[in-house]
Amino acid sequence: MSQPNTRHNSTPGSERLTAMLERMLLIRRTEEQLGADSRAGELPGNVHLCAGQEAIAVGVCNHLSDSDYVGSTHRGHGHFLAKGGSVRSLIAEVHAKSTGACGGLGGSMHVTDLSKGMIGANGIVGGGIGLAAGAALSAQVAGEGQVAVAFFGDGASSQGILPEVFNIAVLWKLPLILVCEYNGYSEFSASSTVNAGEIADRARAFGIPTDVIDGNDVEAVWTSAAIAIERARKGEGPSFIEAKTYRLRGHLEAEDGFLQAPYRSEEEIDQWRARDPIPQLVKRLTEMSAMSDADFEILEAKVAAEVKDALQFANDSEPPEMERVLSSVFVDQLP
Amino acid sequence: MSQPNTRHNSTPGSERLTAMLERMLLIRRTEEQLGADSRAGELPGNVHLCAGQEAIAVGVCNHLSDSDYVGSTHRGHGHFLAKGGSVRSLIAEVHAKSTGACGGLGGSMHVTDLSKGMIGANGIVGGGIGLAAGAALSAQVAGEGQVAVAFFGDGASSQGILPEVFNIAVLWKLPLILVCEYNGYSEFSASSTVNAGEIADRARAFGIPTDVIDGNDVEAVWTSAAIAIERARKGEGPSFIEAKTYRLRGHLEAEDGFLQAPYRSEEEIDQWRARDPIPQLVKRLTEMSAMSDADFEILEAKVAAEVKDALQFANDSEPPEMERVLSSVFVDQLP
Amino acid sequence: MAKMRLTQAINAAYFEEMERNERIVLFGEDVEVSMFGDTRGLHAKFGSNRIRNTPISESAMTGMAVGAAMAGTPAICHLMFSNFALTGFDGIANQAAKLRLMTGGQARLPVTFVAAIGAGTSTGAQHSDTPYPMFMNLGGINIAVPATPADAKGLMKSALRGFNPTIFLLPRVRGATSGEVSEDPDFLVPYGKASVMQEGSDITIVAIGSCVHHAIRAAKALAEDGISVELIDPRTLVPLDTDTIVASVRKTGRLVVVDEARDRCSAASHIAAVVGDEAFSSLKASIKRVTSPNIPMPYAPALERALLPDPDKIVAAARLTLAS
Amino acid sequence: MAKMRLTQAINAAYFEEMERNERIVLFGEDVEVSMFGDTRGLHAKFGSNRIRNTPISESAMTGMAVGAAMAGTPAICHLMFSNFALTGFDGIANQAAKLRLMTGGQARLPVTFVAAIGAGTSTGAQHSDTPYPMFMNLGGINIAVPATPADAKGLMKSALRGFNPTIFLLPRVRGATSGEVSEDPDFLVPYGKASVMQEGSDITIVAIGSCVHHAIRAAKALAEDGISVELIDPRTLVPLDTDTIVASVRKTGRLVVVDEARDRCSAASHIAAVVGDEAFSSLKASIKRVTSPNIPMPYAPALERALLPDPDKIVAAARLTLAS
Ligand SMILES: Cc1ncc(C[n+]2csc(CCOP(=O)(O)OP(=O)(O)O)c2C)c(N)n1
Ligand SMILES: Cc1ncc(C[n+]2csc(CCOP(=O)(O)OP(=O)(O)O)c2C)c(N)n1
Ligand SMILES: [Mg+2]
Ligand SMILES: [Mg+2]
Repeated sequence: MSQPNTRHNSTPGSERLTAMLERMLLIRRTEEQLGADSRAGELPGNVHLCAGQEAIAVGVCNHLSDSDYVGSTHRGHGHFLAKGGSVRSLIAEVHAKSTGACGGLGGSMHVTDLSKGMIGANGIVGGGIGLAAGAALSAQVAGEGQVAVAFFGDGASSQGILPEVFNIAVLWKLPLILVCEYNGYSEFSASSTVNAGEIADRARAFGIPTDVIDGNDVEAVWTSAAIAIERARKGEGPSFIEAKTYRLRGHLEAEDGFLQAPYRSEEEIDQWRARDPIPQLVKRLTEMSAMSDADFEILEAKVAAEVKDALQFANDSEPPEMERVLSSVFVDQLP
Repeated sequence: MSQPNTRHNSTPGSERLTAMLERMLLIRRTEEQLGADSRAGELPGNVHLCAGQEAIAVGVCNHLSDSDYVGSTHRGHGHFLAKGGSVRSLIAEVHAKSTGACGGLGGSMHVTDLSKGMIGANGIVGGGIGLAAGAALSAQVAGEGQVAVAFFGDGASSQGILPEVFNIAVLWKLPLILVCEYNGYSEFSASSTVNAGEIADRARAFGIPTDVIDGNDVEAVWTSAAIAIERARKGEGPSFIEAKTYRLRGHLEAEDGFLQAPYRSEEEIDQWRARDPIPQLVKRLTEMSAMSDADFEILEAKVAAEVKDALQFANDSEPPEMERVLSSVFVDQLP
Repeated sequence: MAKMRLTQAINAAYFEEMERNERIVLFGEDVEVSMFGDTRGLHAKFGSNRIRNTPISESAMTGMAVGAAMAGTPAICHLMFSNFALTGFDGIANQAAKLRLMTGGQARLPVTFVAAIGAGTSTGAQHSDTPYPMFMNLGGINIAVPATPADAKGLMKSALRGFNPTIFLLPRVRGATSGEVSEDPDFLVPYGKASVMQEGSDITIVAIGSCVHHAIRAAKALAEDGISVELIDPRTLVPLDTDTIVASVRKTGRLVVVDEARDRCSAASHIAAVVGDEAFSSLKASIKRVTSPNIPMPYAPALERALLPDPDKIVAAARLTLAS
Repeated sequence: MAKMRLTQAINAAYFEEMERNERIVLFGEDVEVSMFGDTRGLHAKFGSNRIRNTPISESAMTGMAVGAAMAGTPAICHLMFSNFALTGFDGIANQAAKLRLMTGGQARLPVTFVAAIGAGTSTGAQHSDTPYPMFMNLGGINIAVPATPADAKGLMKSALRGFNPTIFLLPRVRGATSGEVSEDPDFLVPYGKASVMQEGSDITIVAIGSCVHHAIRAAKALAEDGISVELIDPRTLVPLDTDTIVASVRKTGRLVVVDEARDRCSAASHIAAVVGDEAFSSLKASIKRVTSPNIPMPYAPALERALLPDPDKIVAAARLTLAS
């Protein structure tokens, strides 16, 4: 059908890997903070954490600059930070503060930083796919080699907008990279119960170059993304990456409040814990002699300080004023 | 990926072929009448004719009984008649008469006869796919071996609801036959400009048994449908048939009123005229010595009389009363 | 009678009606787990043929529910949050609301779409809408917005016994409201019959869904000042029992309509328009609407609270009306 | 000034603005052929990069238009018939209308959705809707419903120069209306400013879209009886210039609102509610709505005609109002 990605020769190298580790760790620790805040009842809304899936966001976004676009999901903290959004603005946003990325008007499901090309987390499953495809169209018309990435889940893959976008992206050769974060679940349903066949085959049917990879291996993600993004920048059209992964936390932090029974076995979770992308990457860097225990401790401390600072920043910030709401509906016009 | 249909051994046989010829002819002549009425300004709305595509509707519906379901398109006259709807009720409907299939409230794009399992033409491209899938669900729950057929165009294949239904139909093993009437055009756009890849591949990606056939050959349609319908009745799930065909008329009869230039070459139309399913079938029957010129003339005369009668019936009928409108919105309740 | 929460009442209605009519099916995303609790236990009882988790495919879900209904299988299509009804809107707006008319009355459409409405828990703009005004404008589709467990049960049971397409909306923040509910298996609440929750003579307050509870508190506050409130909950917005409302306003001469929907083309606007026309000569003051402003809902809780109707706003509107 | 039809005026607006701003793109099903004529000639002039036929994929189309706009590319998304906007509603209802607020004001959304509205040519229930009330209730999205070629051009040009999401609705049966249109490249019509088409003192008639033409004829008929009509076309429904309408009713004391949308939660209802509140003490009679009934549109032409607003119904409503 379509040609599979031929493995890219270039690999990220230890310096880049270390930088990616830092970003992944930043995502993890930030979300741990938010998870704790959520359980402590300190957050107004729900949070969907991406713990365990950080390698995908970071491995892909490492290739992007601020002028490239990322469309995200309800589980968007990782994409936000990977795309260069600041921890302060993320934590402040989820804490509903005026200094948050969206001034406290969006919340966890809507974290956005247009100055970084992060066009937003989205509360509608599948919503970000259409937006990212539109950003790819914009990039194509602008003609400056920008690309757009759509992150979406395996559950989202059953939304009709995805094949609609497959079709248009091929017809128009859009600079679009479609990244399916296959974490095996759509809310509380195992993917196999809501997805027939292989998702990658659906992309292949439209003639989209497709790669199915280990999403917990940041090098694999980085290399696959390198090929796809290069293709997009050269005007050769869309690519599809299916990254197998797992979310180590619940669908949302509040789920224990309404679940009658667990939907995942402890065994399964343990298996995936053993494949946590962060320790895996640390191990790899250690093997490469690019990181010592001491180095890692320094990194951890740096990240911890950053998160602590951001939390302090959020706590010190004011909630948004009504003024802000009214001026955030229309440009130069009252609602 | 998925197993292609293995060719069915059984063939329709000359008696059945003759019956199918009669139905095809009835569709053709009925639509010719409606086309003429449209051009003469005698119809209130637009008509989309299926001339050239009759073999698909007839070849598929020949296997169905009144308790099976058919969901159709904006181009639904053929499906309506093939499913056993009466010419009188069709012509009266399109002429907006109270005796029409829908009492003159639906019109050409909505011809429906639930007593025949024809759940309706549909003005929303893709709309009939969801409805037919729902009918298949109903059939499955009823457990009496009914099946549902969704007819839709190549243009409709780019609607997201189709892959959504592919997925659900496989997961639930619905008794659903998805029939793509690939006539090469979506309105005025050549299919290749609005469809990437092969449509059948999209169904295959979900694991749906798929058959790509000559839709102008009623025997081929009949045989392919036999296999698919048997599979559905046995509880083995959905099938996909892509029937290549061509519409010999415009997208809608009124199109010359707004087209600035032709979108199909005369040559192309001529080529397909030479493959008109009706003369092809006549030829086949003649070769089988199952039909003489005289037989055909008798058939033509019979069909002509039926159309004439139906037109007379429509002309003699009254337009609907407002009463009917108000009682046709809710059951036992005012709007 | 049994005391139960609104979601439990809906759950009881599902159980009773699915037992009564073996053809009814229910499907939706994760209805087995049941995030809201209304579908809890159904799968264990009725099995995988009648209770089905679906993929995230709202377009197919709404279309299929309608198709199943047309083919004689009453279908409950659970859409979780009402915003997702907009994601799969074709099956509701272009099919369910129109098919009976388009088929000249042939189609019976025993299909019930269920979804939660309302803001108040900082779920952000895409999970907080109250879109019944949009549904009301469709024509051809019934709309239930129960405020009490009893009405929830009775309205759901009526929907499941009828042959009309229905959108059944569950006021989210009131999902935990408790109340007495009949256990009579034939306890039904009719569509198009408003509930006069309290009779009164000075002013009529019409409130919808969760706003009914705000209005009850407002009525209490007003009563302390000797103001007698007639409180009406329409319960169904299609059909809308304007007769009861108009008759009440003919008596009181004053009306406040409370509706969590955005103001523009809201249910409140429509009720005000109808009453303003039909009870014009009885009106002693202008009709006031207590609604949400014409903007998407922000996340920050203080802002969200400030934008939504509440008892104080109702009291203020009532006083304004009574002052003129 | 040049005399042109409404669709030609929109066409001229596209040409002028796409020349002026090289970033604007336009896409939709068969926009090259242009069934309505409004996009005619654009492809020849602006080429395949900026003018694109799309597959039949309304969900992707609306979503992509919003995404393109967010990324800085003003997008015109042509949806043909407004019912198809409901097929691809998520991009409009859950994205376009909400993204600016959800992003805390970051997003500029120069996206214009174009679609035809209205019945009257027997296209049946799924091609005849006038769904602007649903769009009005969304909050966060502008709505233009021009009645004249000049307004069509000016409103389209304003939409294409602005940064707000807009739904631009083309009254179908009035696509062929002719009128004088400015050729000034900077001729713009503002959003939120109603057009007082005729001043008068006895009664105010507010009419929307194609109903403006019915109202003009009704006003003429009433003038023959010495009745002086003030005729107002809001032109945009979001923002809605209620000030102009309220001021007029304060003067005339009487109001008829004419709106082809279904009555329940219509624009007419909303305007009636606002005026009934804000101009209460000036009202000499109840506000009448001339709208379509709450049902899908039937095919048979005589029925369709009977259900739609027309000059006679407006005259009758006006007389009723004037009699009380
Ligand atoms: C249109 C829509 N339907 C349903 C939901 C409810 N919902 C939120 S997340 C989710 C599951 C998404 O699964 P997947 O795409 O695999 O992402 P994951 O949560 O696994 O990251 C669902 C059904 C929604 N937000 N939007
Ligand atoms: C949702 C929706 N979008 C657009 C249209 C307008 N439209 C009517 S028919 C058609 C083309 C359909 O092409 P295809 O599915 O191939 O069927 P064919 O006309 O070739 O039989 C389009 C775009 C519609 N009716 N519904
Ligand atoms: Mg998942
Ligand atoms: Mg076609």
